Amino acid sequence: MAWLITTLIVAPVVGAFLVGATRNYARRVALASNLITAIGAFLLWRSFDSTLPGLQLVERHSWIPAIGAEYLVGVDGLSLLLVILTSLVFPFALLAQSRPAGDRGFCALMLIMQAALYGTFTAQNFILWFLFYEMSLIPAFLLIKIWGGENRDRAATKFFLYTFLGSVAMLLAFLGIYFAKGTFDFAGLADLAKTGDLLTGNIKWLAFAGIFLGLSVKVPLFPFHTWLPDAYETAPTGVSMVLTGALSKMGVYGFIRLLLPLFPNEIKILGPWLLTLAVCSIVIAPLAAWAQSDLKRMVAYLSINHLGYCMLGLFAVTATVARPLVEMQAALSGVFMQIFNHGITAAALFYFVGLLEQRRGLRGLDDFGGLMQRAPLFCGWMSVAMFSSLGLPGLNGFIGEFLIFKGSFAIAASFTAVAVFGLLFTAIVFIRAMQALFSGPLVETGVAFADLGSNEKWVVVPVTLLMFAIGIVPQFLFSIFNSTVVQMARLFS
Amino acid sequence: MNSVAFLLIAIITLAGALAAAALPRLIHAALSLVVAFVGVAASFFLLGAEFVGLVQVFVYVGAVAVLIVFTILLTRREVTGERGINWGGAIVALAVFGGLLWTILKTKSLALPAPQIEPLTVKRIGEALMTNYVWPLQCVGLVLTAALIGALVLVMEEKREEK
Amino acid sequence: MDPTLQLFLIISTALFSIGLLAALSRRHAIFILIGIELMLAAANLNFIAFWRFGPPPQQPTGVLVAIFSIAIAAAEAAVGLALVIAIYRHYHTTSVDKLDHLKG
Amino acid sequence: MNSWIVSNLWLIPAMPLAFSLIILTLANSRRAGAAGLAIAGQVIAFVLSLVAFLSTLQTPGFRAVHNFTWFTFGDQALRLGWVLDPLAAAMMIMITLVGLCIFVFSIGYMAGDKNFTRFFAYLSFFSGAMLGVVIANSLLLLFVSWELVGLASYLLIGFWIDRPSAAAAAKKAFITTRIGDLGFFLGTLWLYHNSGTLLFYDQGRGCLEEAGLLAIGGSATFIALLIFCGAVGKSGQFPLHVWLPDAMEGPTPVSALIHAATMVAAGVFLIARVYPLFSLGAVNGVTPSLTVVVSVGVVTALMASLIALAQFDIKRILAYSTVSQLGLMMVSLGVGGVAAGIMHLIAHGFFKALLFLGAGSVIHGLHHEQDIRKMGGLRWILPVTFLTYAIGMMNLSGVPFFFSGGWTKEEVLHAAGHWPVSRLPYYLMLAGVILTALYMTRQIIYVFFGSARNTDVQSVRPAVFDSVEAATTTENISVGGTGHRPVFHAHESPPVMTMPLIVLALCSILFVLVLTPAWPWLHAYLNGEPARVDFGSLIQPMLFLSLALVAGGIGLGWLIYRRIRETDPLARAQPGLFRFLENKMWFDEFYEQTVITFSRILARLADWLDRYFWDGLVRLFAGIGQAFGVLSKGFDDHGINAGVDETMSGTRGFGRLIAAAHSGQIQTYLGAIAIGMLLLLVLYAWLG
Repeated sequence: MAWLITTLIVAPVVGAFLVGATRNYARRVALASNLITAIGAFLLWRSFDSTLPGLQLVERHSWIPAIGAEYLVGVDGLSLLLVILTSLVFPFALLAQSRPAGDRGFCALMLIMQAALYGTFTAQNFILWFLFYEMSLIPAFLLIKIWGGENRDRAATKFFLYTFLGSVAMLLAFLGIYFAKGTFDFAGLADLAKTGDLLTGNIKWLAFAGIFLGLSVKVPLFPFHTWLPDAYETAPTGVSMVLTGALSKMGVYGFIRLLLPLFPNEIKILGPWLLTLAVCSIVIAPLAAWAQSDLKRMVAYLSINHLGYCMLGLFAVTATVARPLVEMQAALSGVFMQIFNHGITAAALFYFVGLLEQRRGLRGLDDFGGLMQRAPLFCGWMSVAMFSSLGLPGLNGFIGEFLIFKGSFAIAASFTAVAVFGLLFTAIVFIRAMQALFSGPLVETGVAFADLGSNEKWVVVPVTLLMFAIGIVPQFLFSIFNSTVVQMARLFS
Repeated sequence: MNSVAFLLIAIITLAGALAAAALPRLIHAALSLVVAFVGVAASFFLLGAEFVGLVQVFVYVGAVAVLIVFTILLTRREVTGERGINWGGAIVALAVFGGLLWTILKTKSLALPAPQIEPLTVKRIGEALMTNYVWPLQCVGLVLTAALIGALVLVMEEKREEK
Repeated sequence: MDPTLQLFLIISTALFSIGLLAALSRRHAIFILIGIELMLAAANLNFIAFWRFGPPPQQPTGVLVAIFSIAIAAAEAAVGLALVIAIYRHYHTTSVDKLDHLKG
Repeated sequence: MNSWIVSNLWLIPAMPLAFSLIILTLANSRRAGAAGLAIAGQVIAFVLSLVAFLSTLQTPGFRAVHNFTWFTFGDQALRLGWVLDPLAAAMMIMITLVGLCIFVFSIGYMAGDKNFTRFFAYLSFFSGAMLGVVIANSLLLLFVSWELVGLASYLLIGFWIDRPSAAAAAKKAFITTRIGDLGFFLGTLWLYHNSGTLLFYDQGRGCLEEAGLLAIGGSATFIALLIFCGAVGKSGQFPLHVWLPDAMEGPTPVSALIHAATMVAAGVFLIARVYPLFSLGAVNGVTPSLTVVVSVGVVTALMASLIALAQFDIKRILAYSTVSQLGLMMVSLGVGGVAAGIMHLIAHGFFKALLFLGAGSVIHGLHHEQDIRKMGGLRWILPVTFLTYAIGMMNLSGVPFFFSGGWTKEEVLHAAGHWPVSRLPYYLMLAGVILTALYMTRQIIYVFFGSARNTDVQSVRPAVFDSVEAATTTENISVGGTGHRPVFHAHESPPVMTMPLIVLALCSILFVLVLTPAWPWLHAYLNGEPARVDFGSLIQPMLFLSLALVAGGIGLGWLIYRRIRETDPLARAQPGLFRFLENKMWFDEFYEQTVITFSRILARLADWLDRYFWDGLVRLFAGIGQAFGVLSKGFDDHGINAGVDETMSGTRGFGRLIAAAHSGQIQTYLGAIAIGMLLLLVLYAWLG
C-alpha cells in the first residue's frame, strides 16, 4: 500500500487539471476528487498500524542525488492525523464556499493547495517538504488576491511577503545545515542533532533564527501574527477555513518535525523567551479579539490563541530542563489533539460567519441581534462550535487544552498559570459574541433571516457530531498517534 | 603567461567597459562595448581557452554588438535627455565592488599561480559536448530556438496591430 | 611575475561592477542591456579563470559552462533587444523611468 | 442489585441528559411530550437514586467505586469513575426529588411560553449535569460536569433570550463562574501533577486516599485554595457573588433549580468531596485553607443578609438569602462540620426550592410582578402559596423543632461554636441568624400581610403568556381594595403548581425526623457511623439561645415592618445605609469601574499594539527597502515626502509602503538585488 500516499498527493492535482478541463462541472469534479482523497485517507488510516512507532507506508525514490533531494514520503501518527484533517477540511470548505465568479479557477487552486498540504504532511526530506510547503503558498496567495473581499490586494501581499520572507529564511538556514551535514533527511538530521549540535558557532544561531522565523510566521506565533487577521478577514469563507483548518497546521507541524528535534540546545537556552511568546499568543490574541467588531477578524484572533496553546505545549516539552516523561506525553498528546480540534472547530466557526455574510453581506458584531428568534438551528449549531472553541468539556476543544495544560503546568507552572487567562478571555469573547448575535430584540437584519437550509445541515451536522464524538470518546483519535507520542517524548527527552 | 599582456588586456577591457557604461551617446557606448568584449576575449586567450575566446568574439562582437547597433538605429527617433548619472546606482555599484574586492583580497588562497596544463583542444571540447554535456547542449539549442522565435514574435506583433 | 588568480578575479569584479553601474544608473533600456552583457562577460571570465587555475588535470567544465553561458547570453540579448524595440513602438520611449507597469 | 447499581450509576445523570437531547429534537408544539419526557427522565433518575441510596444503607460508611479508562495518551491512561457513598446518595435523592417538584411546577409556570419544549430540555440537561457532579469519582469528571452545569445555567438564565437583561445576566453568570473555574482548573492540574491521578478513590491509590495525599504533601494548601476558587464562583461566595442575584433574570423555576438544589450546591458539595485535601495536615482540625474557607463564608453570609434587608425584588431577596446560607455552609465546612454543612445544604435545597417556587407562584399570580412594594395582602388570595411560603420562611429563619432548616442551622452553629481558632465566626453567625429572621419577616409582611398595594393592574406589564390571560379570565379572584385602592386581579396558581409546593413543604418538615439530636441519623449516615437514639440530647442550651435569637429577629421584624408605608422603615431611619445596601454595596459598580474597565483597556491596547506597534515594526523593516527606492531616485523630494507621509499616516500603511517600494522601476529592483547579494556576501565573510 506504499503508493497510497503518492495517490493522495497526485489525486488532487489530477483533479485540478480535470477541473480546468471541464466547463460546467468544476464543483462536482472537485468534490469527486475530494471523495477520492477522503477514501485514500481512510485507507491510509486502516492500513496504518498504530501500535508501531516510526514511519510507515514509506515510499522512497531517488530524485536529485546531487543535492541530497529524494522523494521520501511516509506517515507516522502525526502525519496521518494531519492527512485526515486535511481530507476533512477541504471538502467542508468546498461545500461551504458559495460559488464565486470563476469557480473553475477557484476549485483548481484549492485542489492544488490540497495536494501541497498532503505533500507537506508526508514528506520526510527537507527539499521535498519545502517544495510542497511553498507550493501551498502560491494558491493561497492567489485565492486571497482574486476572490478576497475588501483590501484583498493589501492582505494578500502582506500574507505573501510575510510567509515568503519566512520561507526564504528557512531555506537558507537549511542550506547551511545541508552543507554542514550533507543530508536533508528529517529522521537522519534528528538523530544527528541528538548526538551533538548540527552546526557550530554563529551560524548555528543564524540557522535557528531562520527556521524559527519561517515557522513562527506560518503558525503564527506572537509577534509575527499581524498578517493573519488581515488575510483571514479578507479571504473568502472557504479559503479562510482552509487557511485556519489546514494551512496553519503546517507551521506547528514544522516546529514538531524540524525546529524542535534539530535545535534542542538552542531551544533550551531560549526556553523562557519562547514560552513567553507562546503565552503572549495565548493571552494577547483573545484580548485583541475582544476589541474587534468584525466577526471574522475576531475568529482569526482566536485562532492565534488556539495555536498558542499548541506552542505552549511544544515549548514546555522541549524548552525546559526538568521534564518528566509522563507530562511530556500529556503535553504532546494535547498538542496533537489541539491541532486536529482547532482545524475542525475554527473551520466550522469561519463557516458560520460565512453563512452570516452570505445571507446579509454583513459580519459585524453589532449588525445582528436576536437571531435566536428567527433561526434557532443556526444559533444552536453555531453555539456548539463556539463552545467547542472555548473549551467546554464534552466537546472536542477541551481534551486537547486539558492535556496541554496538564503537561505544561507540571513542567512550566508559572507560564501555564498565566496562560490560563487565555481560557477566560476566549470565553468572554465568545459569550459576548453570542449575546450580541443571538439574544436581545430582533434587529432589522434578522427579520427575514433564513434558518439553516438542508444543504447547510449536511455540512454542519457531521462536523458537529465529530466534535461531540471527539469530546466524549476521544480514544479513536488518540489511538492514531499514541505510539508516535511515546516515541517523540523519548526523542525530546 | 605574460604579465605585460595581462596588464594591457586589463586596461583595454576596463576602459572599454567604463566607456560603454558612461558615454552619453548610445552609439559610442555600443562601440566601446565591442572593445570591452574584445578585451575579454583576449583574456580568454591569455588563460588558454582559445575556443571560448573565439566564440566570444563571434557571438558578442559579431552578433550581439551588431544587434545593439541595429536596435539603436531602429529606436533612434527618440531624443532622450540623459539627466546625468544616477548616484544611487553608482553608490550601489561601488559598494558591491568594494565588498567583492574586500572578499577577494581577504581570501589568501586565491593568490595562486597558474599550474601547467596541457592545452585544451577543440576535439576535447567537442567530445565533452557530445558525451557528458549532450543534454545541456540540447537544452541550449531549444532555448536558442525559442528565443529566436520569441524575439521575432515580439517584434512582429506590433506591426500586425498597426495595420 | 605572472598574474595570479586573484588578479583575474579583480578584473572580473571591476567588470561586473561597471556592468552593474550601467544597469543601475542609466535610463536608456539599451544601456541596461549593455550593463547586463558586461556582467555576464565578467561571470564568464570567472569561469575561465577558475578553470585555468584549478588543480590539474582539469575537466573542461569551466570552459563548457562559459560556452553555454555565452549562448544563453546571446539568446537573452536577442530577446532583450526585441523587447526594447517592441516597447519603443508601443510607448515611444526607451527610458526605463517611464516604464513602471510592474508597480503593484 | 448492589453491584449492578454501582457499575451502572452513570445511568442516573445519563437519563436526564439523554432525555434532554431527545426533547431538543422535538418540535415546539410537542409540549406534552417534552414535559412528559423530562419528568420521566427525572423519575427514572429518582428511582435509581433511591436504589443507590438503599444499597448504601447496608453498612455505615459504605463506599463503592467504579473506575474505567476514558482514553490513553502516550502510554498513560486517563481514568474516570463514579463513586457511591452516603454523600453522593444523599445529594442525589435531594437533587432528583427537588428537581422533580420543580419540573412539575414548571409545567404550570411556563405553560404559555413559546419555547416550552426547549425549557424542559435545558432543565433536564441541568439536572443531568448536576447529578454528574455528584457521582463523579474523579476531579476531572467533576470538572466536566461542573462546566456543563455552568453551561446549563447560562442557557437557562438567558432563557428569555429576547430580553437584553437576561442575556447580560447569563453572560455575567458564565464569565464570573468561569473566573473561579480558572482556579479550579489550575488546582486540578496541580493535583494531577502531584498525585498522578485524578481519581478520588481507587483502592488506596486515589488522590484522596493515603498514598495520594502523601504524594501531594505540602502543596495541599495551594491546591485546596485553588479548588476553593471554583467553589467560590459557583456557590456565589464573596467576592464572586455578583452573578447570583442577576441570575434572577431567568424564569423562576430556574432560580429555584439554580439557587436551591443544584448549581450553588455544587460549590459546597465540591469542598465536602475533596475535604481530605483541605484537612490534610490539620492541627486540631485547623488548616490555613480551611481558615480561608471560614473567613470567606463569614463575610459572605453577613454581607448577603445585610443586602437582603434592602431589596425589593421578591426573588432577589431570596437570592441574597441563598448567598448568605451558602456562606453559612462554607463556615460549617471550614470549621470541620462537614456533615452539618451537607445536612444544611440538603435541608436548604428543599426549603429554598419551596420558597422560590412559592415566589414563582406569587409572581405568576400577579402577572409577573416581582416588586414586593406592589404586593401585600396576598395571604387570602393565595392561601396555599402563603401557607407553604410561611413554612419555607420558618425553615430559612431557623425556627427549630418542626422545621428542618432550624435543626441543620443548629448543627452548623454547634460546629462553629467549637472552632478552636476563634469564636468570632460563631458570634457573627448568631448575628446572621437575627438578620435572616429579620429580612424574611420583612419579606413575608410585605408580600402577604397588610393591604393590597398594587395600585393599578394596567400598569403591570402586559401578560406575555397566553395561559396567564386564560387564567385571569377563568379563576381570578377579585379583591375589594381596602378603601381607596382599586380592584386588582390576582389568582391562586393551578394545582400543578401548588402540589409541588405542598410536597416540598412536607419534605422540609418530615426531614426533621432524621435530623434531630435525638436520632441524628443523617449526621451519622454522612459520617459513616451507626446512629443512636438519645432523647436526652434533644434539649441543649444552644437550642434556646438560637430560639431566642430567631424569635427576637422575627419579633423585631414584626415591630419594624408591621406598618408598611411608601418608603421602607430602614430607608427612613438610615437613608445612606439603605442606599448602600439597596445598591448591593456597589459591588457591580466597583467591578465595572475596576476589573471590567481595566480588561477593556487591555483589550483595546492589545488591538492597538497589533495594528500599529507590531505592524509598525514590520513597516519599519519594509521601510528599509523603501529607503533604497528613495535613494535611487536621487533623493527626489517627492519620493521622500511620500515616504514620510506614508510612514506618518498612522493607518495600516504596510501595504502601501510595500507598494511604494515596488515602484515598478526595474532599476530599483535590480539595485535591491545587488544590495541583497552584497549583504549575503558580508554575512558569509563574517561567518566564515
